[in-house]
Amino acid sequence: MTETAVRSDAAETAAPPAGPQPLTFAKALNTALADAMEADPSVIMFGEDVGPLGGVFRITDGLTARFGEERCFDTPLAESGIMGMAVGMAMNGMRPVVEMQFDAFAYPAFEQVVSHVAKMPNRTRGRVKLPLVIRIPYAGGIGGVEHHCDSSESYYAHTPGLTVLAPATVRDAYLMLRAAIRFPDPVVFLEPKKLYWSKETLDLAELRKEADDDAATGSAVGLAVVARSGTDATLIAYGPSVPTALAAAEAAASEGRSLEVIDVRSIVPFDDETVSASVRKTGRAVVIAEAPGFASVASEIVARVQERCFHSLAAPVRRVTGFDIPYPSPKLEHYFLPSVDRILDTVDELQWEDA
Amino acid sequence: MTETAVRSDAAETAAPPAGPQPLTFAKALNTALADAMEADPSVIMFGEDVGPLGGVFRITDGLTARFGEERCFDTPLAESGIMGMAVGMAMNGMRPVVEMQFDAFAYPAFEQVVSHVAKMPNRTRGRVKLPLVIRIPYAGGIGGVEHHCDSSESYYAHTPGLTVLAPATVRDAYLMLRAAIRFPDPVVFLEPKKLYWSKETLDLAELRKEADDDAATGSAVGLAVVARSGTDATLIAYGPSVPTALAAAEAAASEGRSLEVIDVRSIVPFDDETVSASVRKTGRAVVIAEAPGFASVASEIVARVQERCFHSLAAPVRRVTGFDIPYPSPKLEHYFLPSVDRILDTVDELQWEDA
Amino acid sequence: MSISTGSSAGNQYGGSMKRTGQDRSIDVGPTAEEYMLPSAQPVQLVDPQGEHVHNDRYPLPDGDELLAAYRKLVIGRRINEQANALVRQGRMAVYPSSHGQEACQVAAAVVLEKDDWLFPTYRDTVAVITRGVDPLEVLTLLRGDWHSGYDPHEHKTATQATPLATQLLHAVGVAHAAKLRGENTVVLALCGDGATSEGDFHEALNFAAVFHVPVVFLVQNNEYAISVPLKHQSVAPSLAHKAIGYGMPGERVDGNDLAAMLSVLGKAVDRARDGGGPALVEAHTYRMQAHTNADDPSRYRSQSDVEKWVPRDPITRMRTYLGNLNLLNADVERDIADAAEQTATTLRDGLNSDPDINPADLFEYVYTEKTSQLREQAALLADELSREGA
Amino acid sequence: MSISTGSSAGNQYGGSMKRTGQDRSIDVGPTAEEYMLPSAQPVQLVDPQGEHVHNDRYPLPDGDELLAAYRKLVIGRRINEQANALVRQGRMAVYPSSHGQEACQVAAAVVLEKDDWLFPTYRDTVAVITRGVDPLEVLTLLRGDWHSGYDPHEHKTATQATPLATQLLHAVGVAHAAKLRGENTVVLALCGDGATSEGDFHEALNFAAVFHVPVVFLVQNNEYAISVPLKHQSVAPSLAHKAIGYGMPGERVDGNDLAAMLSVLGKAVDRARDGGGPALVEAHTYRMQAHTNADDPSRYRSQSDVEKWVPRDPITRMRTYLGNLNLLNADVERDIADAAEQTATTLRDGLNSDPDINPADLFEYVYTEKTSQLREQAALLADELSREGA
Ligand SMILES: Cc1ncc(C[n+]2csc(CCOP(=O)(O)OP(=O)(O)O)c2C)c(N)n1
Ligand SMILES: Cc1ncc(C[n+]2csc(CCOP(=O)(O)OP(=O)(O)O)c2C)c(N)n1
Ligand SMILES: [Mg+2]
Ligand SMILES: [Mg+2]
Repeated sequence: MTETAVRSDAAETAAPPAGPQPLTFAKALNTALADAMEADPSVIMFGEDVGPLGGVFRITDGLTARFGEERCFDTPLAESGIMGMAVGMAMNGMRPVVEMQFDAFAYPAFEQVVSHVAKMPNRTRGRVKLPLVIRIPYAGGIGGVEHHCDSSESYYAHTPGLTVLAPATVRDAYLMLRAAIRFPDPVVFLEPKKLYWSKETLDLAELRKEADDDAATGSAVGLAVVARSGTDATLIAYGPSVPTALAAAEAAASEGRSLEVIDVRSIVPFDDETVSASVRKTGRAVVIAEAPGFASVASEIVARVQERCFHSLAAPVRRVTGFDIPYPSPKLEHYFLPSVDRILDTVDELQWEDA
Repeated sequence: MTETAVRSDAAETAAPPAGPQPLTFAKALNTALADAMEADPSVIMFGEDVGPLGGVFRITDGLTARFGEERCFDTPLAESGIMGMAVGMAMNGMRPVVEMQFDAFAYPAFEQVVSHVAKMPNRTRGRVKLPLVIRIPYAGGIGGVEHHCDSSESYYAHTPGLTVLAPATVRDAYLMLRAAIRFPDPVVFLEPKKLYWSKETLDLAELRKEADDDAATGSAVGLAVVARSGTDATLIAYGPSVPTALAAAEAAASEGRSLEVIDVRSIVPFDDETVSASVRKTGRAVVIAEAPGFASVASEIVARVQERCFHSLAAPVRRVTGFDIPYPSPKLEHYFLPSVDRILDTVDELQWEDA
Repeated sequence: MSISTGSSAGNQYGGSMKRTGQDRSIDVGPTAEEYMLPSAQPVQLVDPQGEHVHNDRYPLPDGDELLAAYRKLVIGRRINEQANALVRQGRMAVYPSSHGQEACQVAAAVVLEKDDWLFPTYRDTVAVITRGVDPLEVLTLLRGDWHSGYDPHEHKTATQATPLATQLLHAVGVAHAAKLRGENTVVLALCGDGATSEGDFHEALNFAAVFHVPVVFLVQNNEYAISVPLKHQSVAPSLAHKAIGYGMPGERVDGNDLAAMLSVLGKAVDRARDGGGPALVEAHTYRMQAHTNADDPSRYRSQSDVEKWVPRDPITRMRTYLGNLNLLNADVERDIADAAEQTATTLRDGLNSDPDINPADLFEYVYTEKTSQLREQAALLADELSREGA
Repeated sequence: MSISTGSSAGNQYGGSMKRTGQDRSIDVGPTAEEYMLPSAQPVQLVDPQGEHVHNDRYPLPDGDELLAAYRKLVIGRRINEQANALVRQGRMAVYPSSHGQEACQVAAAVVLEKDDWLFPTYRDTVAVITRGVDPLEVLTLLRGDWHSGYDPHEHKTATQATPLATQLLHAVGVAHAAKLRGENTVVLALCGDGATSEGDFHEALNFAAVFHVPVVFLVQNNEYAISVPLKHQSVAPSLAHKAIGYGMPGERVDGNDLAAMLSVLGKAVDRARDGGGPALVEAHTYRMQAHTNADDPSRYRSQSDVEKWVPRDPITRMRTYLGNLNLLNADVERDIADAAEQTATTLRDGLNSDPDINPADLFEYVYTEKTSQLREQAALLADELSREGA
């Protein structure tokens, strides 16, 4: 029913000092938006409460003040309207970035997303491109009430024509959003709400340079990364589950087990190469995701890995996902979310007697 | 943009003669609706063009004439409206059956389906039950134009709280629709359009008796069946892909390979027992579905099978699915759909050198 | 319409219009426009100074009725205050306050019969409690124990809706089902000004009109949807003007005037019950506090704007009016204050003890019978918890 | 509104209303109601007998303009006939005919400038061809070669929309983008009476009004949505009455009167171009044929109902009117007939040769660059086909 976790530190708009400095995930996104709008006048931002308020998570903070209300503005409260208008604007020379206020509030726009955003370029044999970005604060772990914590990536990942990205680090929040806005096709950009206030120490000037380099090479979309190297088994995660996977790997290390962690980053397109290379090396894999497991992105990763790495596998590929139940109320969510313990339990079941 | 394949034989409304007789899939559904409405006055049917026209596929043919326009009626053209009204009617003592005219035209109702139909019983700790059925003519193979051929089952199967059924035989069309209407929870009932005109010779009186028996035992939801027995590999399919799988098994038999075919029937809940028993026996499996494969029900089945049958598998579980592209225009759809040849090719790749 | 080149509808015609043409030469009965368009100004029966304002069409409720409702108004305000305090104390996760909108809240609850249905939103906690639902069950949602705590059937009160405007369609369905059975249930469906922009608002009003079902739609226009002011939501002469597009009557009311709210809503409910079909009522009110505790209104409106609404407070004017009628005296006021304090105590005490939370419940209500998948998952969690416990 | 107990809005006030109050005592300019509500009767400039009907606000287009449009009308009818024939001959999968609605189709195409945008539906093939798009490219969709065959940017004509009402929002977006860049593009967005019930219709009109963008919404009310008659779609006094709920003017027009369509749409387009904002125009017309060839209208309407509309045919009255003006003679008529026949020949010839279909195209346009997944899948299909070919 409402924003749930607003901190004011994301609201700073002053030019950041030079050199490495602590940056939140939220501020990285905010900076990426500002930089993209600065770089390209066709980039515009709209949605619910993204204007003077700066969005309920303050990701658009200061944009209206800086770029004017023609380039960052509030719409009437209607998500299909927002999405449909974005399609038209993208058809006519703009690069709209829209914010869906929360994951479950993107559902009213589902027809526009599935029947138009995903299909228009193909429908017109590429004559109509839709360079637009759908930003969705998504997933749980913030004590949000019902409808504020859905992990909705599987709906989008299953829809051909969409590119689906989920950053897990502050660095990627900046670089991937820049890449998404530059991308010629529509991108569903999933922002793990619970990471909004996570911090990294980064040099913005260098990040910007990197973004410019990527603009030349176009390498940011479609690549997974090895977030931690290991030898005994591979944890495959994305978005909000990456820190959990890393924590599990850390815990496992102290018990003498070396886990590799893959941060998928780009759900569609999917980086089979990086994932398969890791699993072929370790022979064991656990896929971690918050969404209910049934017919999900996690299912897909399990399926792909066993299709491609079957003869390297010492054990079935396992999943640690949300249960197949509606996202629970705040006091129960910790039972639902993939936890370090549940991951380690699952790793323990990977038939180590064979090893 | 419109109905595409209406045949008048589904429009017959006269009482059928006794004894075994040819029955189309469409007529079986029509009869199931009429029988359910006859049996229970709280069953009502509504949607677009389901009244005097009898639906663009004539599945509701004759119902308004027989039961009055209070029990089978047209609504204004608004799918979210239809779904939301169904929720309210189910809250208040009715058992609504709604028709979404085509798969892609159910998307405007997505928010109602995901945020309410699926969640209301859980939200209220079971105090509000939603005994409603969402009938969706779905999938392709009928030369339909864009938006008339989507295989949308994965969106629903991924949503906890929904029960998702897909009959593949005329017999099941009748029995499963009766079961769905009796079911205490919301059911997404997927009707493969290309099977509407398939025929079986059946004795309606016996079918009705069977439906009554099932009403007592409640066994129709959640069970897969072995549609054809075999020993060398298992083809796992549902809905429109079952006949294709059976044809492939038939062709394989003539080449000396014995394929078992599982008709999944109930996507959610999923019958792990039947599927796993078959794969453990044959040691090889191919999952067949029309929907784009990525993050789909087919991915889920692959994932479950390898999780549960890993040590029985002689080869990776493979998939034959639609490509990860929007459903093609009529003249190109045959390249997209799982075909007997593509299935046999895939079976050939199941590392038979081991056997 | 007269499409005149160059003029700007949006700016030229804001929200304050005079009603067209009552003085026709031949009397042919009201036109659709006269019947369905709202009155030129929001209906007001008691002004901010506590004076009665005469209205031809809407009678003033009698003193006893107003006194009873006033009591609920004061209790409602106290509920808002207590809930805010509980949030500050960390006993509750979030509270969308209806401070300033209590006249709408109370009217929405009291115009309904026991067997009628109410469809509230997240902001309508006071209406739900006023309707008689156990306050602690209501707060289950807001303290995060479960998605909803009361039995909707028991008090014919739907869960408090979060996805905007979706509940309006459920309301239509409930009314439609009742109508098909020949019951004379009326359904009152609430939403905010922002929610009127959603497609579901449109579909709900149209379905209600086409099926001619007894639903009264009450829009609490509190001028904001989180940070977005009404003028960015709609440039219609008023939200009540939307009614004619569905073929139903629309009316606008001073939403801070309890008497007007009771009279207009009451008439719409009576009319619906008598087979007159749906109606749209727009209550002009104001969200005096933040959207929720997580909001920062200083970013989008000034405190001085808010203060303009203080003199229009629904409680003050009713107290003056009832006082002038000699229906309020110190005893009565004390009695009302006690009742309000009593409710506040119930809330405080209730929220001070944590209810038992059973993780096994997670799997219990998703389906009537657990699927084999859920049985496995429930077992996994139970196993984890037993190992933790061990 | 006067909420009067027991009366039934739905039944009592159908579609024919008189306009309220023009005779005010003090002239304060038009009220919002006067400005935004449609006229009491659909605007008609040439009646079914071919006689000019005077209208204070809408001038009759001059003879040459009407003659040029009439030519397109006749060609449009011929396109409908030829397309129906091609479906019967199996050369085309499906055709939703606009027979009887050609005045709307032609007007929609000719009121726009080259740089304006048209947003058509599946039924608006004639409008798209009249706008200048290559007929064979248009028919790509209907014969099933690809989802759309023309370049939307080349003729500023969007693909023919199937998901009802969704395109109205795209139209708003195109207009908004143009407005932000200071271009004076007008967008004409088409939909049917049935589509007005969809949530996207509501959201599109509201967005257009709030952002004050130059979009003219044209509803072709042909009284049916497949089998569903208008009265089950809406009980509003008219569909044009919906406009006031968004704060824009609404107007209704005789949709079979080419002159009225040109005048009313033309004025709405001019007004939008001059910064006047959006408008809603409802054209009263009739779907003379089946929804598509797959439909069976005998199930829901009688042939005698259809025949009532024959005398209102848009071509007949325009021929009479132009004949009376001496603008039509045998030579001119023959010339027009030849042009129509020419278009029909283009369609026939074009559809008699099957275009090359390349299965590799399936993967070509999903993304600007194929994903690794699509590269694999394209290779699989190519391999299959090469083995088949071998
Ligand atoms: C479909 C949907 N979109 C967005 C939201 C997020 N949201 C919650 S309340 C709110 C503003 C609602 O404004 P209004 O309808 O005026 O009601 P008020 O809060 O003023 O009572 C928004 C945007 C939501 N709950 N549902
Ligand atoms: C969202 C959606 N729902 C359903 C359909 C199926 N359908 C195609 S045309 C049609 C009727 C449309 O009627 P109307 O808007 O009056 O246009 P007309 O066909 O009369 O031109 C329907 C229900 C669709 N195309 N899109
Ligand atoms: Mg509000
Ligand atoms: Mg129509």
